[in-house]
Amino acid sequence: MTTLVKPAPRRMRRRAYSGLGATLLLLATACGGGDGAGDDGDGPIKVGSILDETGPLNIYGTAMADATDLAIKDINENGGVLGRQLELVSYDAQSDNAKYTQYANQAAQRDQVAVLMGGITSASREAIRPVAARSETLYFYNEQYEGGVCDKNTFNTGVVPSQQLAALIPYAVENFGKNLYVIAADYNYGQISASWVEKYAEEAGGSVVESEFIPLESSDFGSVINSLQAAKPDVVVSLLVGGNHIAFYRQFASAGLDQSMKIVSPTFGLGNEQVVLSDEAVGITGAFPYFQEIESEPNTQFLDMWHTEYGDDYPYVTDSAATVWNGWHLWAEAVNAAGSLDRDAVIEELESGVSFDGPSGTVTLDGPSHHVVQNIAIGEANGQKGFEVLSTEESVPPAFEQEVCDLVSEPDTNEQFLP
Amino acid sequence: MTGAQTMQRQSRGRRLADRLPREVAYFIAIALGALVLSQVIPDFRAYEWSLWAVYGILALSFTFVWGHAGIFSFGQAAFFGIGAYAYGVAGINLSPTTGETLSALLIGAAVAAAAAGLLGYFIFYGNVGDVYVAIITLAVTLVLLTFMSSTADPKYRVGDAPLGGYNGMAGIPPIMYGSGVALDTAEMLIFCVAAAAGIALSVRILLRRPFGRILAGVRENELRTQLLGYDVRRYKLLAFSLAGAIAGFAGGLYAAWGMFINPSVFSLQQAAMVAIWVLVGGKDSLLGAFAGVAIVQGLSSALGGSGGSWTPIVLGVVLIGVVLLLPKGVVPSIADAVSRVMRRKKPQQVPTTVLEAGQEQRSDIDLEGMLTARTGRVAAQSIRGENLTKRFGGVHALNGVDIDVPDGTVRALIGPNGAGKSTCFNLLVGRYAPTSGRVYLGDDDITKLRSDTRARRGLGIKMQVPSYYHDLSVDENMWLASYAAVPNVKGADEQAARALRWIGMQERAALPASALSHGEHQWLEIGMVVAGSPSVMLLDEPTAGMSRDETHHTVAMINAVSRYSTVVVVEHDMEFLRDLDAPVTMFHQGLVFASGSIEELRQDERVLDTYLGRGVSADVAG
Amino acid sequence: MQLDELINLAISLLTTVSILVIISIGLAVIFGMMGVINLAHGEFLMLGAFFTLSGHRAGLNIWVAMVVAALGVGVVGLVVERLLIQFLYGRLAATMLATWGLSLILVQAVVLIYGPATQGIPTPLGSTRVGDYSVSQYNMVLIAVAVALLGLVYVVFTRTRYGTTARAATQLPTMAAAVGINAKVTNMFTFAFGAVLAGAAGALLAPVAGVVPGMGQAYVGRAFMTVVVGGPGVLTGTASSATLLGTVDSVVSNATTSFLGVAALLVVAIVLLRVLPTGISGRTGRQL
Amino acid sequence: MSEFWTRTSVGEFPPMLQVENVTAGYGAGAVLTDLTLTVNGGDRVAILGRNGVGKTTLLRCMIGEISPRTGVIKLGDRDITREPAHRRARMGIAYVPQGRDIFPGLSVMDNLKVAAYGVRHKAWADVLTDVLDEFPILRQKAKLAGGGLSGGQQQILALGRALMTQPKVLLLDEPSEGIQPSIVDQIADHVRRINELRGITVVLVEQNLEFATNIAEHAYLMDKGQIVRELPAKDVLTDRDLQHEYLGV
Repeated sequence: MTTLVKPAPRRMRRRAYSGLGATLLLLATACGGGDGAGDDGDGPIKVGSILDETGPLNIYGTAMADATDLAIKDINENGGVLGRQLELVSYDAQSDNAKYTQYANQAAQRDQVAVLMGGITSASREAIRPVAARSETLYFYNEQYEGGVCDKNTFNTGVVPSQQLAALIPYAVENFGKNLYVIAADYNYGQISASWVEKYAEEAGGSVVESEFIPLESSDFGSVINSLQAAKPDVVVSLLVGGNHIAFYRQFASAGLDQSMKIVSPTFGLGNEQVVLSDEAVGITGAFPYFQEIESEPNTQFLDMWHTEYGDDYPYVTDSAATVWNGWHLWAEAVNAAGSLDRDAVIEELESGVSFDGPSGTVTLDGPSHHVVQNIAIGEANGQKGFEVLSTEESVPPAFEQEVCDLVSEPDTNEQFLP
Repeated sequence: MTGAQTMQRQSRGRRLADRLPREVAYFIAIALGALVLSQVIPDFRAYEWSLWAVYGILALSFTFVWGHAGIFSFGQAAFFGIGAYAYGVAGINLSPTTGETLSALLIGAAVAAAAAGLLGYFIFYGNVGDVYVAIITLAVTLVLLTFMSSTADPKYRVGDAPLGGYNGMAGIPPIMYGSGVALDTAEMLIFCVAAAAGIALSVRILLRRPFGRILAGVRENELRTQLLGYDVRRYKLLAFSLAGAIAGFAGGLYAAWGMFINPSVFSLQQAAMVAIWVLVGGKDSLLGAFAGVAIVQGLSSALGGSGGSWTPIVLGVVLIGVVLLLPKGVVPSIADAVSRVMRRKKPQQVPTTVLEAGQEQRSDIDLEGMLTARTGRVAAQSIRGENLTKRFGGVHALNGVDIDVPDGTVRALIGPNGAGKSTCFNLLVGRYAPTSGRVYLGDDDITKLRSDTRARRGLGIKMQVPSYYHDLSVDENMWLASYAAVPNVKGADEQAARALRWIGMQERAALPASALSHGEHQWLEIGMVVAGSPSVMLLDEPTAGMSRDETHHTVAMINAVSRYSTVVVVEHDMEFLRDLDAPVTMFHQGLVFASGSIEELRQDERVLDTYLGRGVSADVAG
Repeated sequence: MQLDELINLAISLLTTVSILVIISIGLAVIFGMMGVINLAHGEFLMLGAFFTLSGHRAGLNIWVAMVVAALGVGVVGLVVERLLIQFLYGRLAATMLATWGLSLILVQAVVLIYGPATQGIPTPLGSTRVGDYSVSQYNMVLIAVAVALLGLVYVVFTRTRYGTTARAATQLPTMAAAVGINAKVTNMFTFAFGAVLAGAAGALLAPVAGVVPGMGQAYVGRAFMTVVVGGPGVLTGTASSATLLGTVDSVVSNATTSFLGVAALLVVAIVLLRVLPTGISGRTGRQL
Repeated sequence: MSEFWTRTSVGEFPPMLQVENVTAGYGAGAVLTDLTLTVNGGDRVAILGRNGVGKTTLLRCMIGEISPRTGVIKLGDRDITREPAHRRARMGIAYVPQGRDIFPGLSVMDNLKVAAYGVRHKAWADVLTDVLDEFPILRQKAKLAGGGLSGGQQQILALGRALMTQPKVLLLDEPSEGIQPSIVDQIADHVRRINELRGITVVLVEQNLEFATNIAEHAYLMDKGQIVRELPAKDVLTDRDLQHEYLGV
């Protein structure tokens, strides 16, 4: 970068030049550090993570970032990958989607990370994907989402509706009643999930009486409460997202509706809603691969490690955190099995069905769809900042993704399939 | 080819040589620089700097609309976003068949310009106040955020392009020239830098053109510009739309750069970010826009990798620090400091005796040429007010005044404070609408015309409160007045030069008008009215603050002008009125109280009574 | 339509209007009295919610915690005015940018202190049955408080020494100085009073909304819309525009969906601004 | 110099308001150039001159609305050149501006009270009673908005408001402008009474000579930003040349 540092002109005749000089100097300084490290040799392997650690989305992002740090630490303590240590380069996208493009580029091109993980909302995933694809950097999206992404370069370890809602909705129809009322965040996740709810409700013999979409920034649910009282459904399916939407549960309880209808939700808990609401949340039912309360050896170890690292008063370890954990370990296993960091080799290994025994049970990559086969548990908020796990179904496949997406035979597919 | 034609050709060639190469040379230099740069820096840098160039264009649009047109628009981010979405929609739909996206880029700019034009129409033709311009543009930006975020349902699509709601629009094609092959990272940097340079240099040229100079006038003094005969609303709307087009172009480039766009471009953060860049870089300089982007983005990306949670705090502190401590912007402040060190400022020598300088040359000035420049002939018109009444709330400022000044005559208005003289002027010139009554210029009823239209019909005014362009040069003040009458650069230059000589200020042409003395301001304004080639001149207290000698000269100037134009003058100075020796109309309590020559009025005890106070005549007689 | 349904709808409508009044009255005071556009308004509101949370956790009675929180935000406002705003009067763009910088700092400071997660306070009071419907009693409190806040603003600006001097200083600053009014002091109190009102809004919303550092953003858009549509009249503007926008939002939301409700609100706001460029109270020229 | 002037300028009445070598103006131009003026305690003086000679600018300098570029302004022995406007009001300078500047949105009562609030008088209730006794009309109109009064009533209110600050000096800018003749007389009476009963120094800027001489005992003539003559007020009325020369008639 030294080419840019010109000797300052001896005489600056115009003010503009001095401004320009200052700018150039600054640019030159900015270029100083951190040129691409390359992935050869025995040094540490750079890996990248982009999450929202600040801004409104950090209600999800903080736990995911904690899980990322812990996963890297765990992998390194167990000998690293290919005998080399991992070096994490992490970026905070500040809940600003525009930053994802920028940081994905920095991570892929400047830091030349071996794998890039991150993104919380679907919007951030969509921002990362083209950048990762262009720079041929393998990408993992580790968060529950609306499903259907089919892209050779992307692996989705989060739970999808064909696992989560496929379990939750029939459970609700069977146990709580046939009339469902859907309240969804008004963006892609909510819209797409709402149509899944409709599908699974019909298959289970129930029906959706009404679907209502709430802007993400809205926290006034007055009209929703009214509509609910008029419609009198048996079950309210909440596909609400983010800090503002927590107001719904509170206004619901405050209007006394928790006496007459049940809430089921595939998102409740990801942002620690049950911790915040406590009493007002009792009985809200969700379905996730992971609840902190799951009793298994890997989970006990996982929680031990977590609490040693972050303290015993950590509010609750969310499903998102476990998903991030799984993502890193799946990748590490695949690299070790492939014996190389080469992207195509790693993809091939991942597609061969890598499997990992994580805190939520065994997680196996489904090669053609780039999604995971995993357990699904149903849990009910217990009013003590946690859930009671009611039942668990093992090895649930991502049925829809398997149906529409086959990247082994059609590697050039790159789209998001919708129901 | 005749000799004259050859000369014309040559002189045009020379003018071209004077003007073009500088910008063209800059452009070529910058583009070459980008070319070299793109070969030596790693791809991620090229990729990042492409974005800076794009953001720089966006910042530039704000510099233009705020720093040069004086409109504080929070909406540049909105037009940026609109351009980006339009590029996305057009690119997705068109590029499969055309194999290029340059047309989509232009469509992006055009759609953004149209959006800006529509919004600008509501704002500027609805006479929305300055504070509200900022809030409305901000509110519209936030409205678009909500709106675009709510298009998640797959049914919201334009052709093949789903809008995508909160997640945004994916699959946007990158820049392609026509072969269907996308630019690589290095080429993209060259393209973005060249586009930025092209736009910045074009704006630079535009600002030197009459449009840009008039914009400076609008920014400095809207009322004066209006009264010179420029339709201020139109210029503001044009500037606003142009800024929208520039922002929209940047938006299209942004979408092409990231191949992705989502509604966060409409967020408060993005809207404020634009202002921050410009604030840091300095709002007057075009280069500042790019410097601001480089500094802020450089800082932000340096912090973003490692600083983590402190980033917003650092940004906030920087922002507040700049606003409080370096209100001119970081780069201009540094540049100032540098230039202070580099060269000591010599106080400029100001010639002190304008009067004499003017006197010598005034005799051979083509006053007739100056005052016939607008229409090409002597065109003095009559001005007539019929039963003019004006109420402000409960106050009757004017109570049915009839005034008729025949063409080519001079009329003086006198009367105690609050008698309605200035209100009368304001009604004649169209600053206020009369409560009742009509105004005629020549034979035309102009009661309903806006003040700039009246000015274009030849009505010139010097108001009581000095109204000129403080921060523009004396020369530029005069030029703006001249161009309103002679709308071509050459003619206006000549007209301005004549007017400057006439008021004896050619020596001070380059000074900022604010550096003139009180009396000189009066002459400058009188000169500006004359340069506007009026058929009727209204002069409100033209000699306030002048010495005796200066007053005498002013009378001589007015008398000279009155051969070609009708003149109405409000003045209190008796000596002035005696010198002027024109018919006098006296106002009192919103009515015409008396008319006649100054000597007649001075003999009229009733006039003295009202002027000095009731009952004075008895004392005087006694 | 059944009577109980009607009553329920009416309460819902009044609640929406009341929330608009509550979130925008502080902004309206600062804008109407000082011409300052406070982009950190949302963050003042957020601080009010967090202070209430702290007070509640410290064992204060919830209502006491709310009052203390509002006053606490007032103190913050006072400090902000002294350190920042007082240097920027009359510089519209500068105040907007500086308050925006402030909002960045406040959000992140709260993240660092309280952590990023959504927190909450249980909604006090229970619900009342109206025929087939049950209505949250807290909504009734919100309606009452909105009216009370309007009343408070009226009393403060007409019956108190500060309020009278503040209005005088707004109407004719030079003349106010000539009768001995120190505009710096009244401005300081006006800003602090606006901050108290913003803090009160946050405190009141804390039990019904999620308390998160970014919560200000959710309200500030609608607050601005209300103030713009209302115009410079602090009371008449806020009350009329909140009623209009709230009614449109509530009626359309209840008849269709929340999205259309928001859309209708925006359309009405823009159409209204075309007709009345200085807002509803702009024509009457009233200050309160 | 007249007898009257020598009598009042010596000894028993010390200078109340002094303006020494003041140059001031707006922007780059100077409206007042090296102006000097002394007003003694208890005086009633008028400053006369054509439009635009700087009379109002002089008053604005005195109240602190604009600060002089050079020169000193003193109240009593105290240098107040750098004091902000509101502090000067609290020190005893009251101002009735041209156009009166009644706070339009405040009630008549609040217009009065606000002046007392401004100068922090604790016992303002007594002053209020006193002012309302002086101007009974204000008591009748107490609840009306200040902007709703007629011109003459507003002038009375402006006087009352000025008295609420319990001033030492009262500055009046064109109090007769736009007011009916009968009220003009009343106002002149009020101003004289204020001066005589309360000992408040009165400085009057006026174009209406008859009104000015009705109030003031002494006159200063202003031209081109300077005081050019001082003379007993009654002399102004009889001197036609002087009127033509300096007053523009």
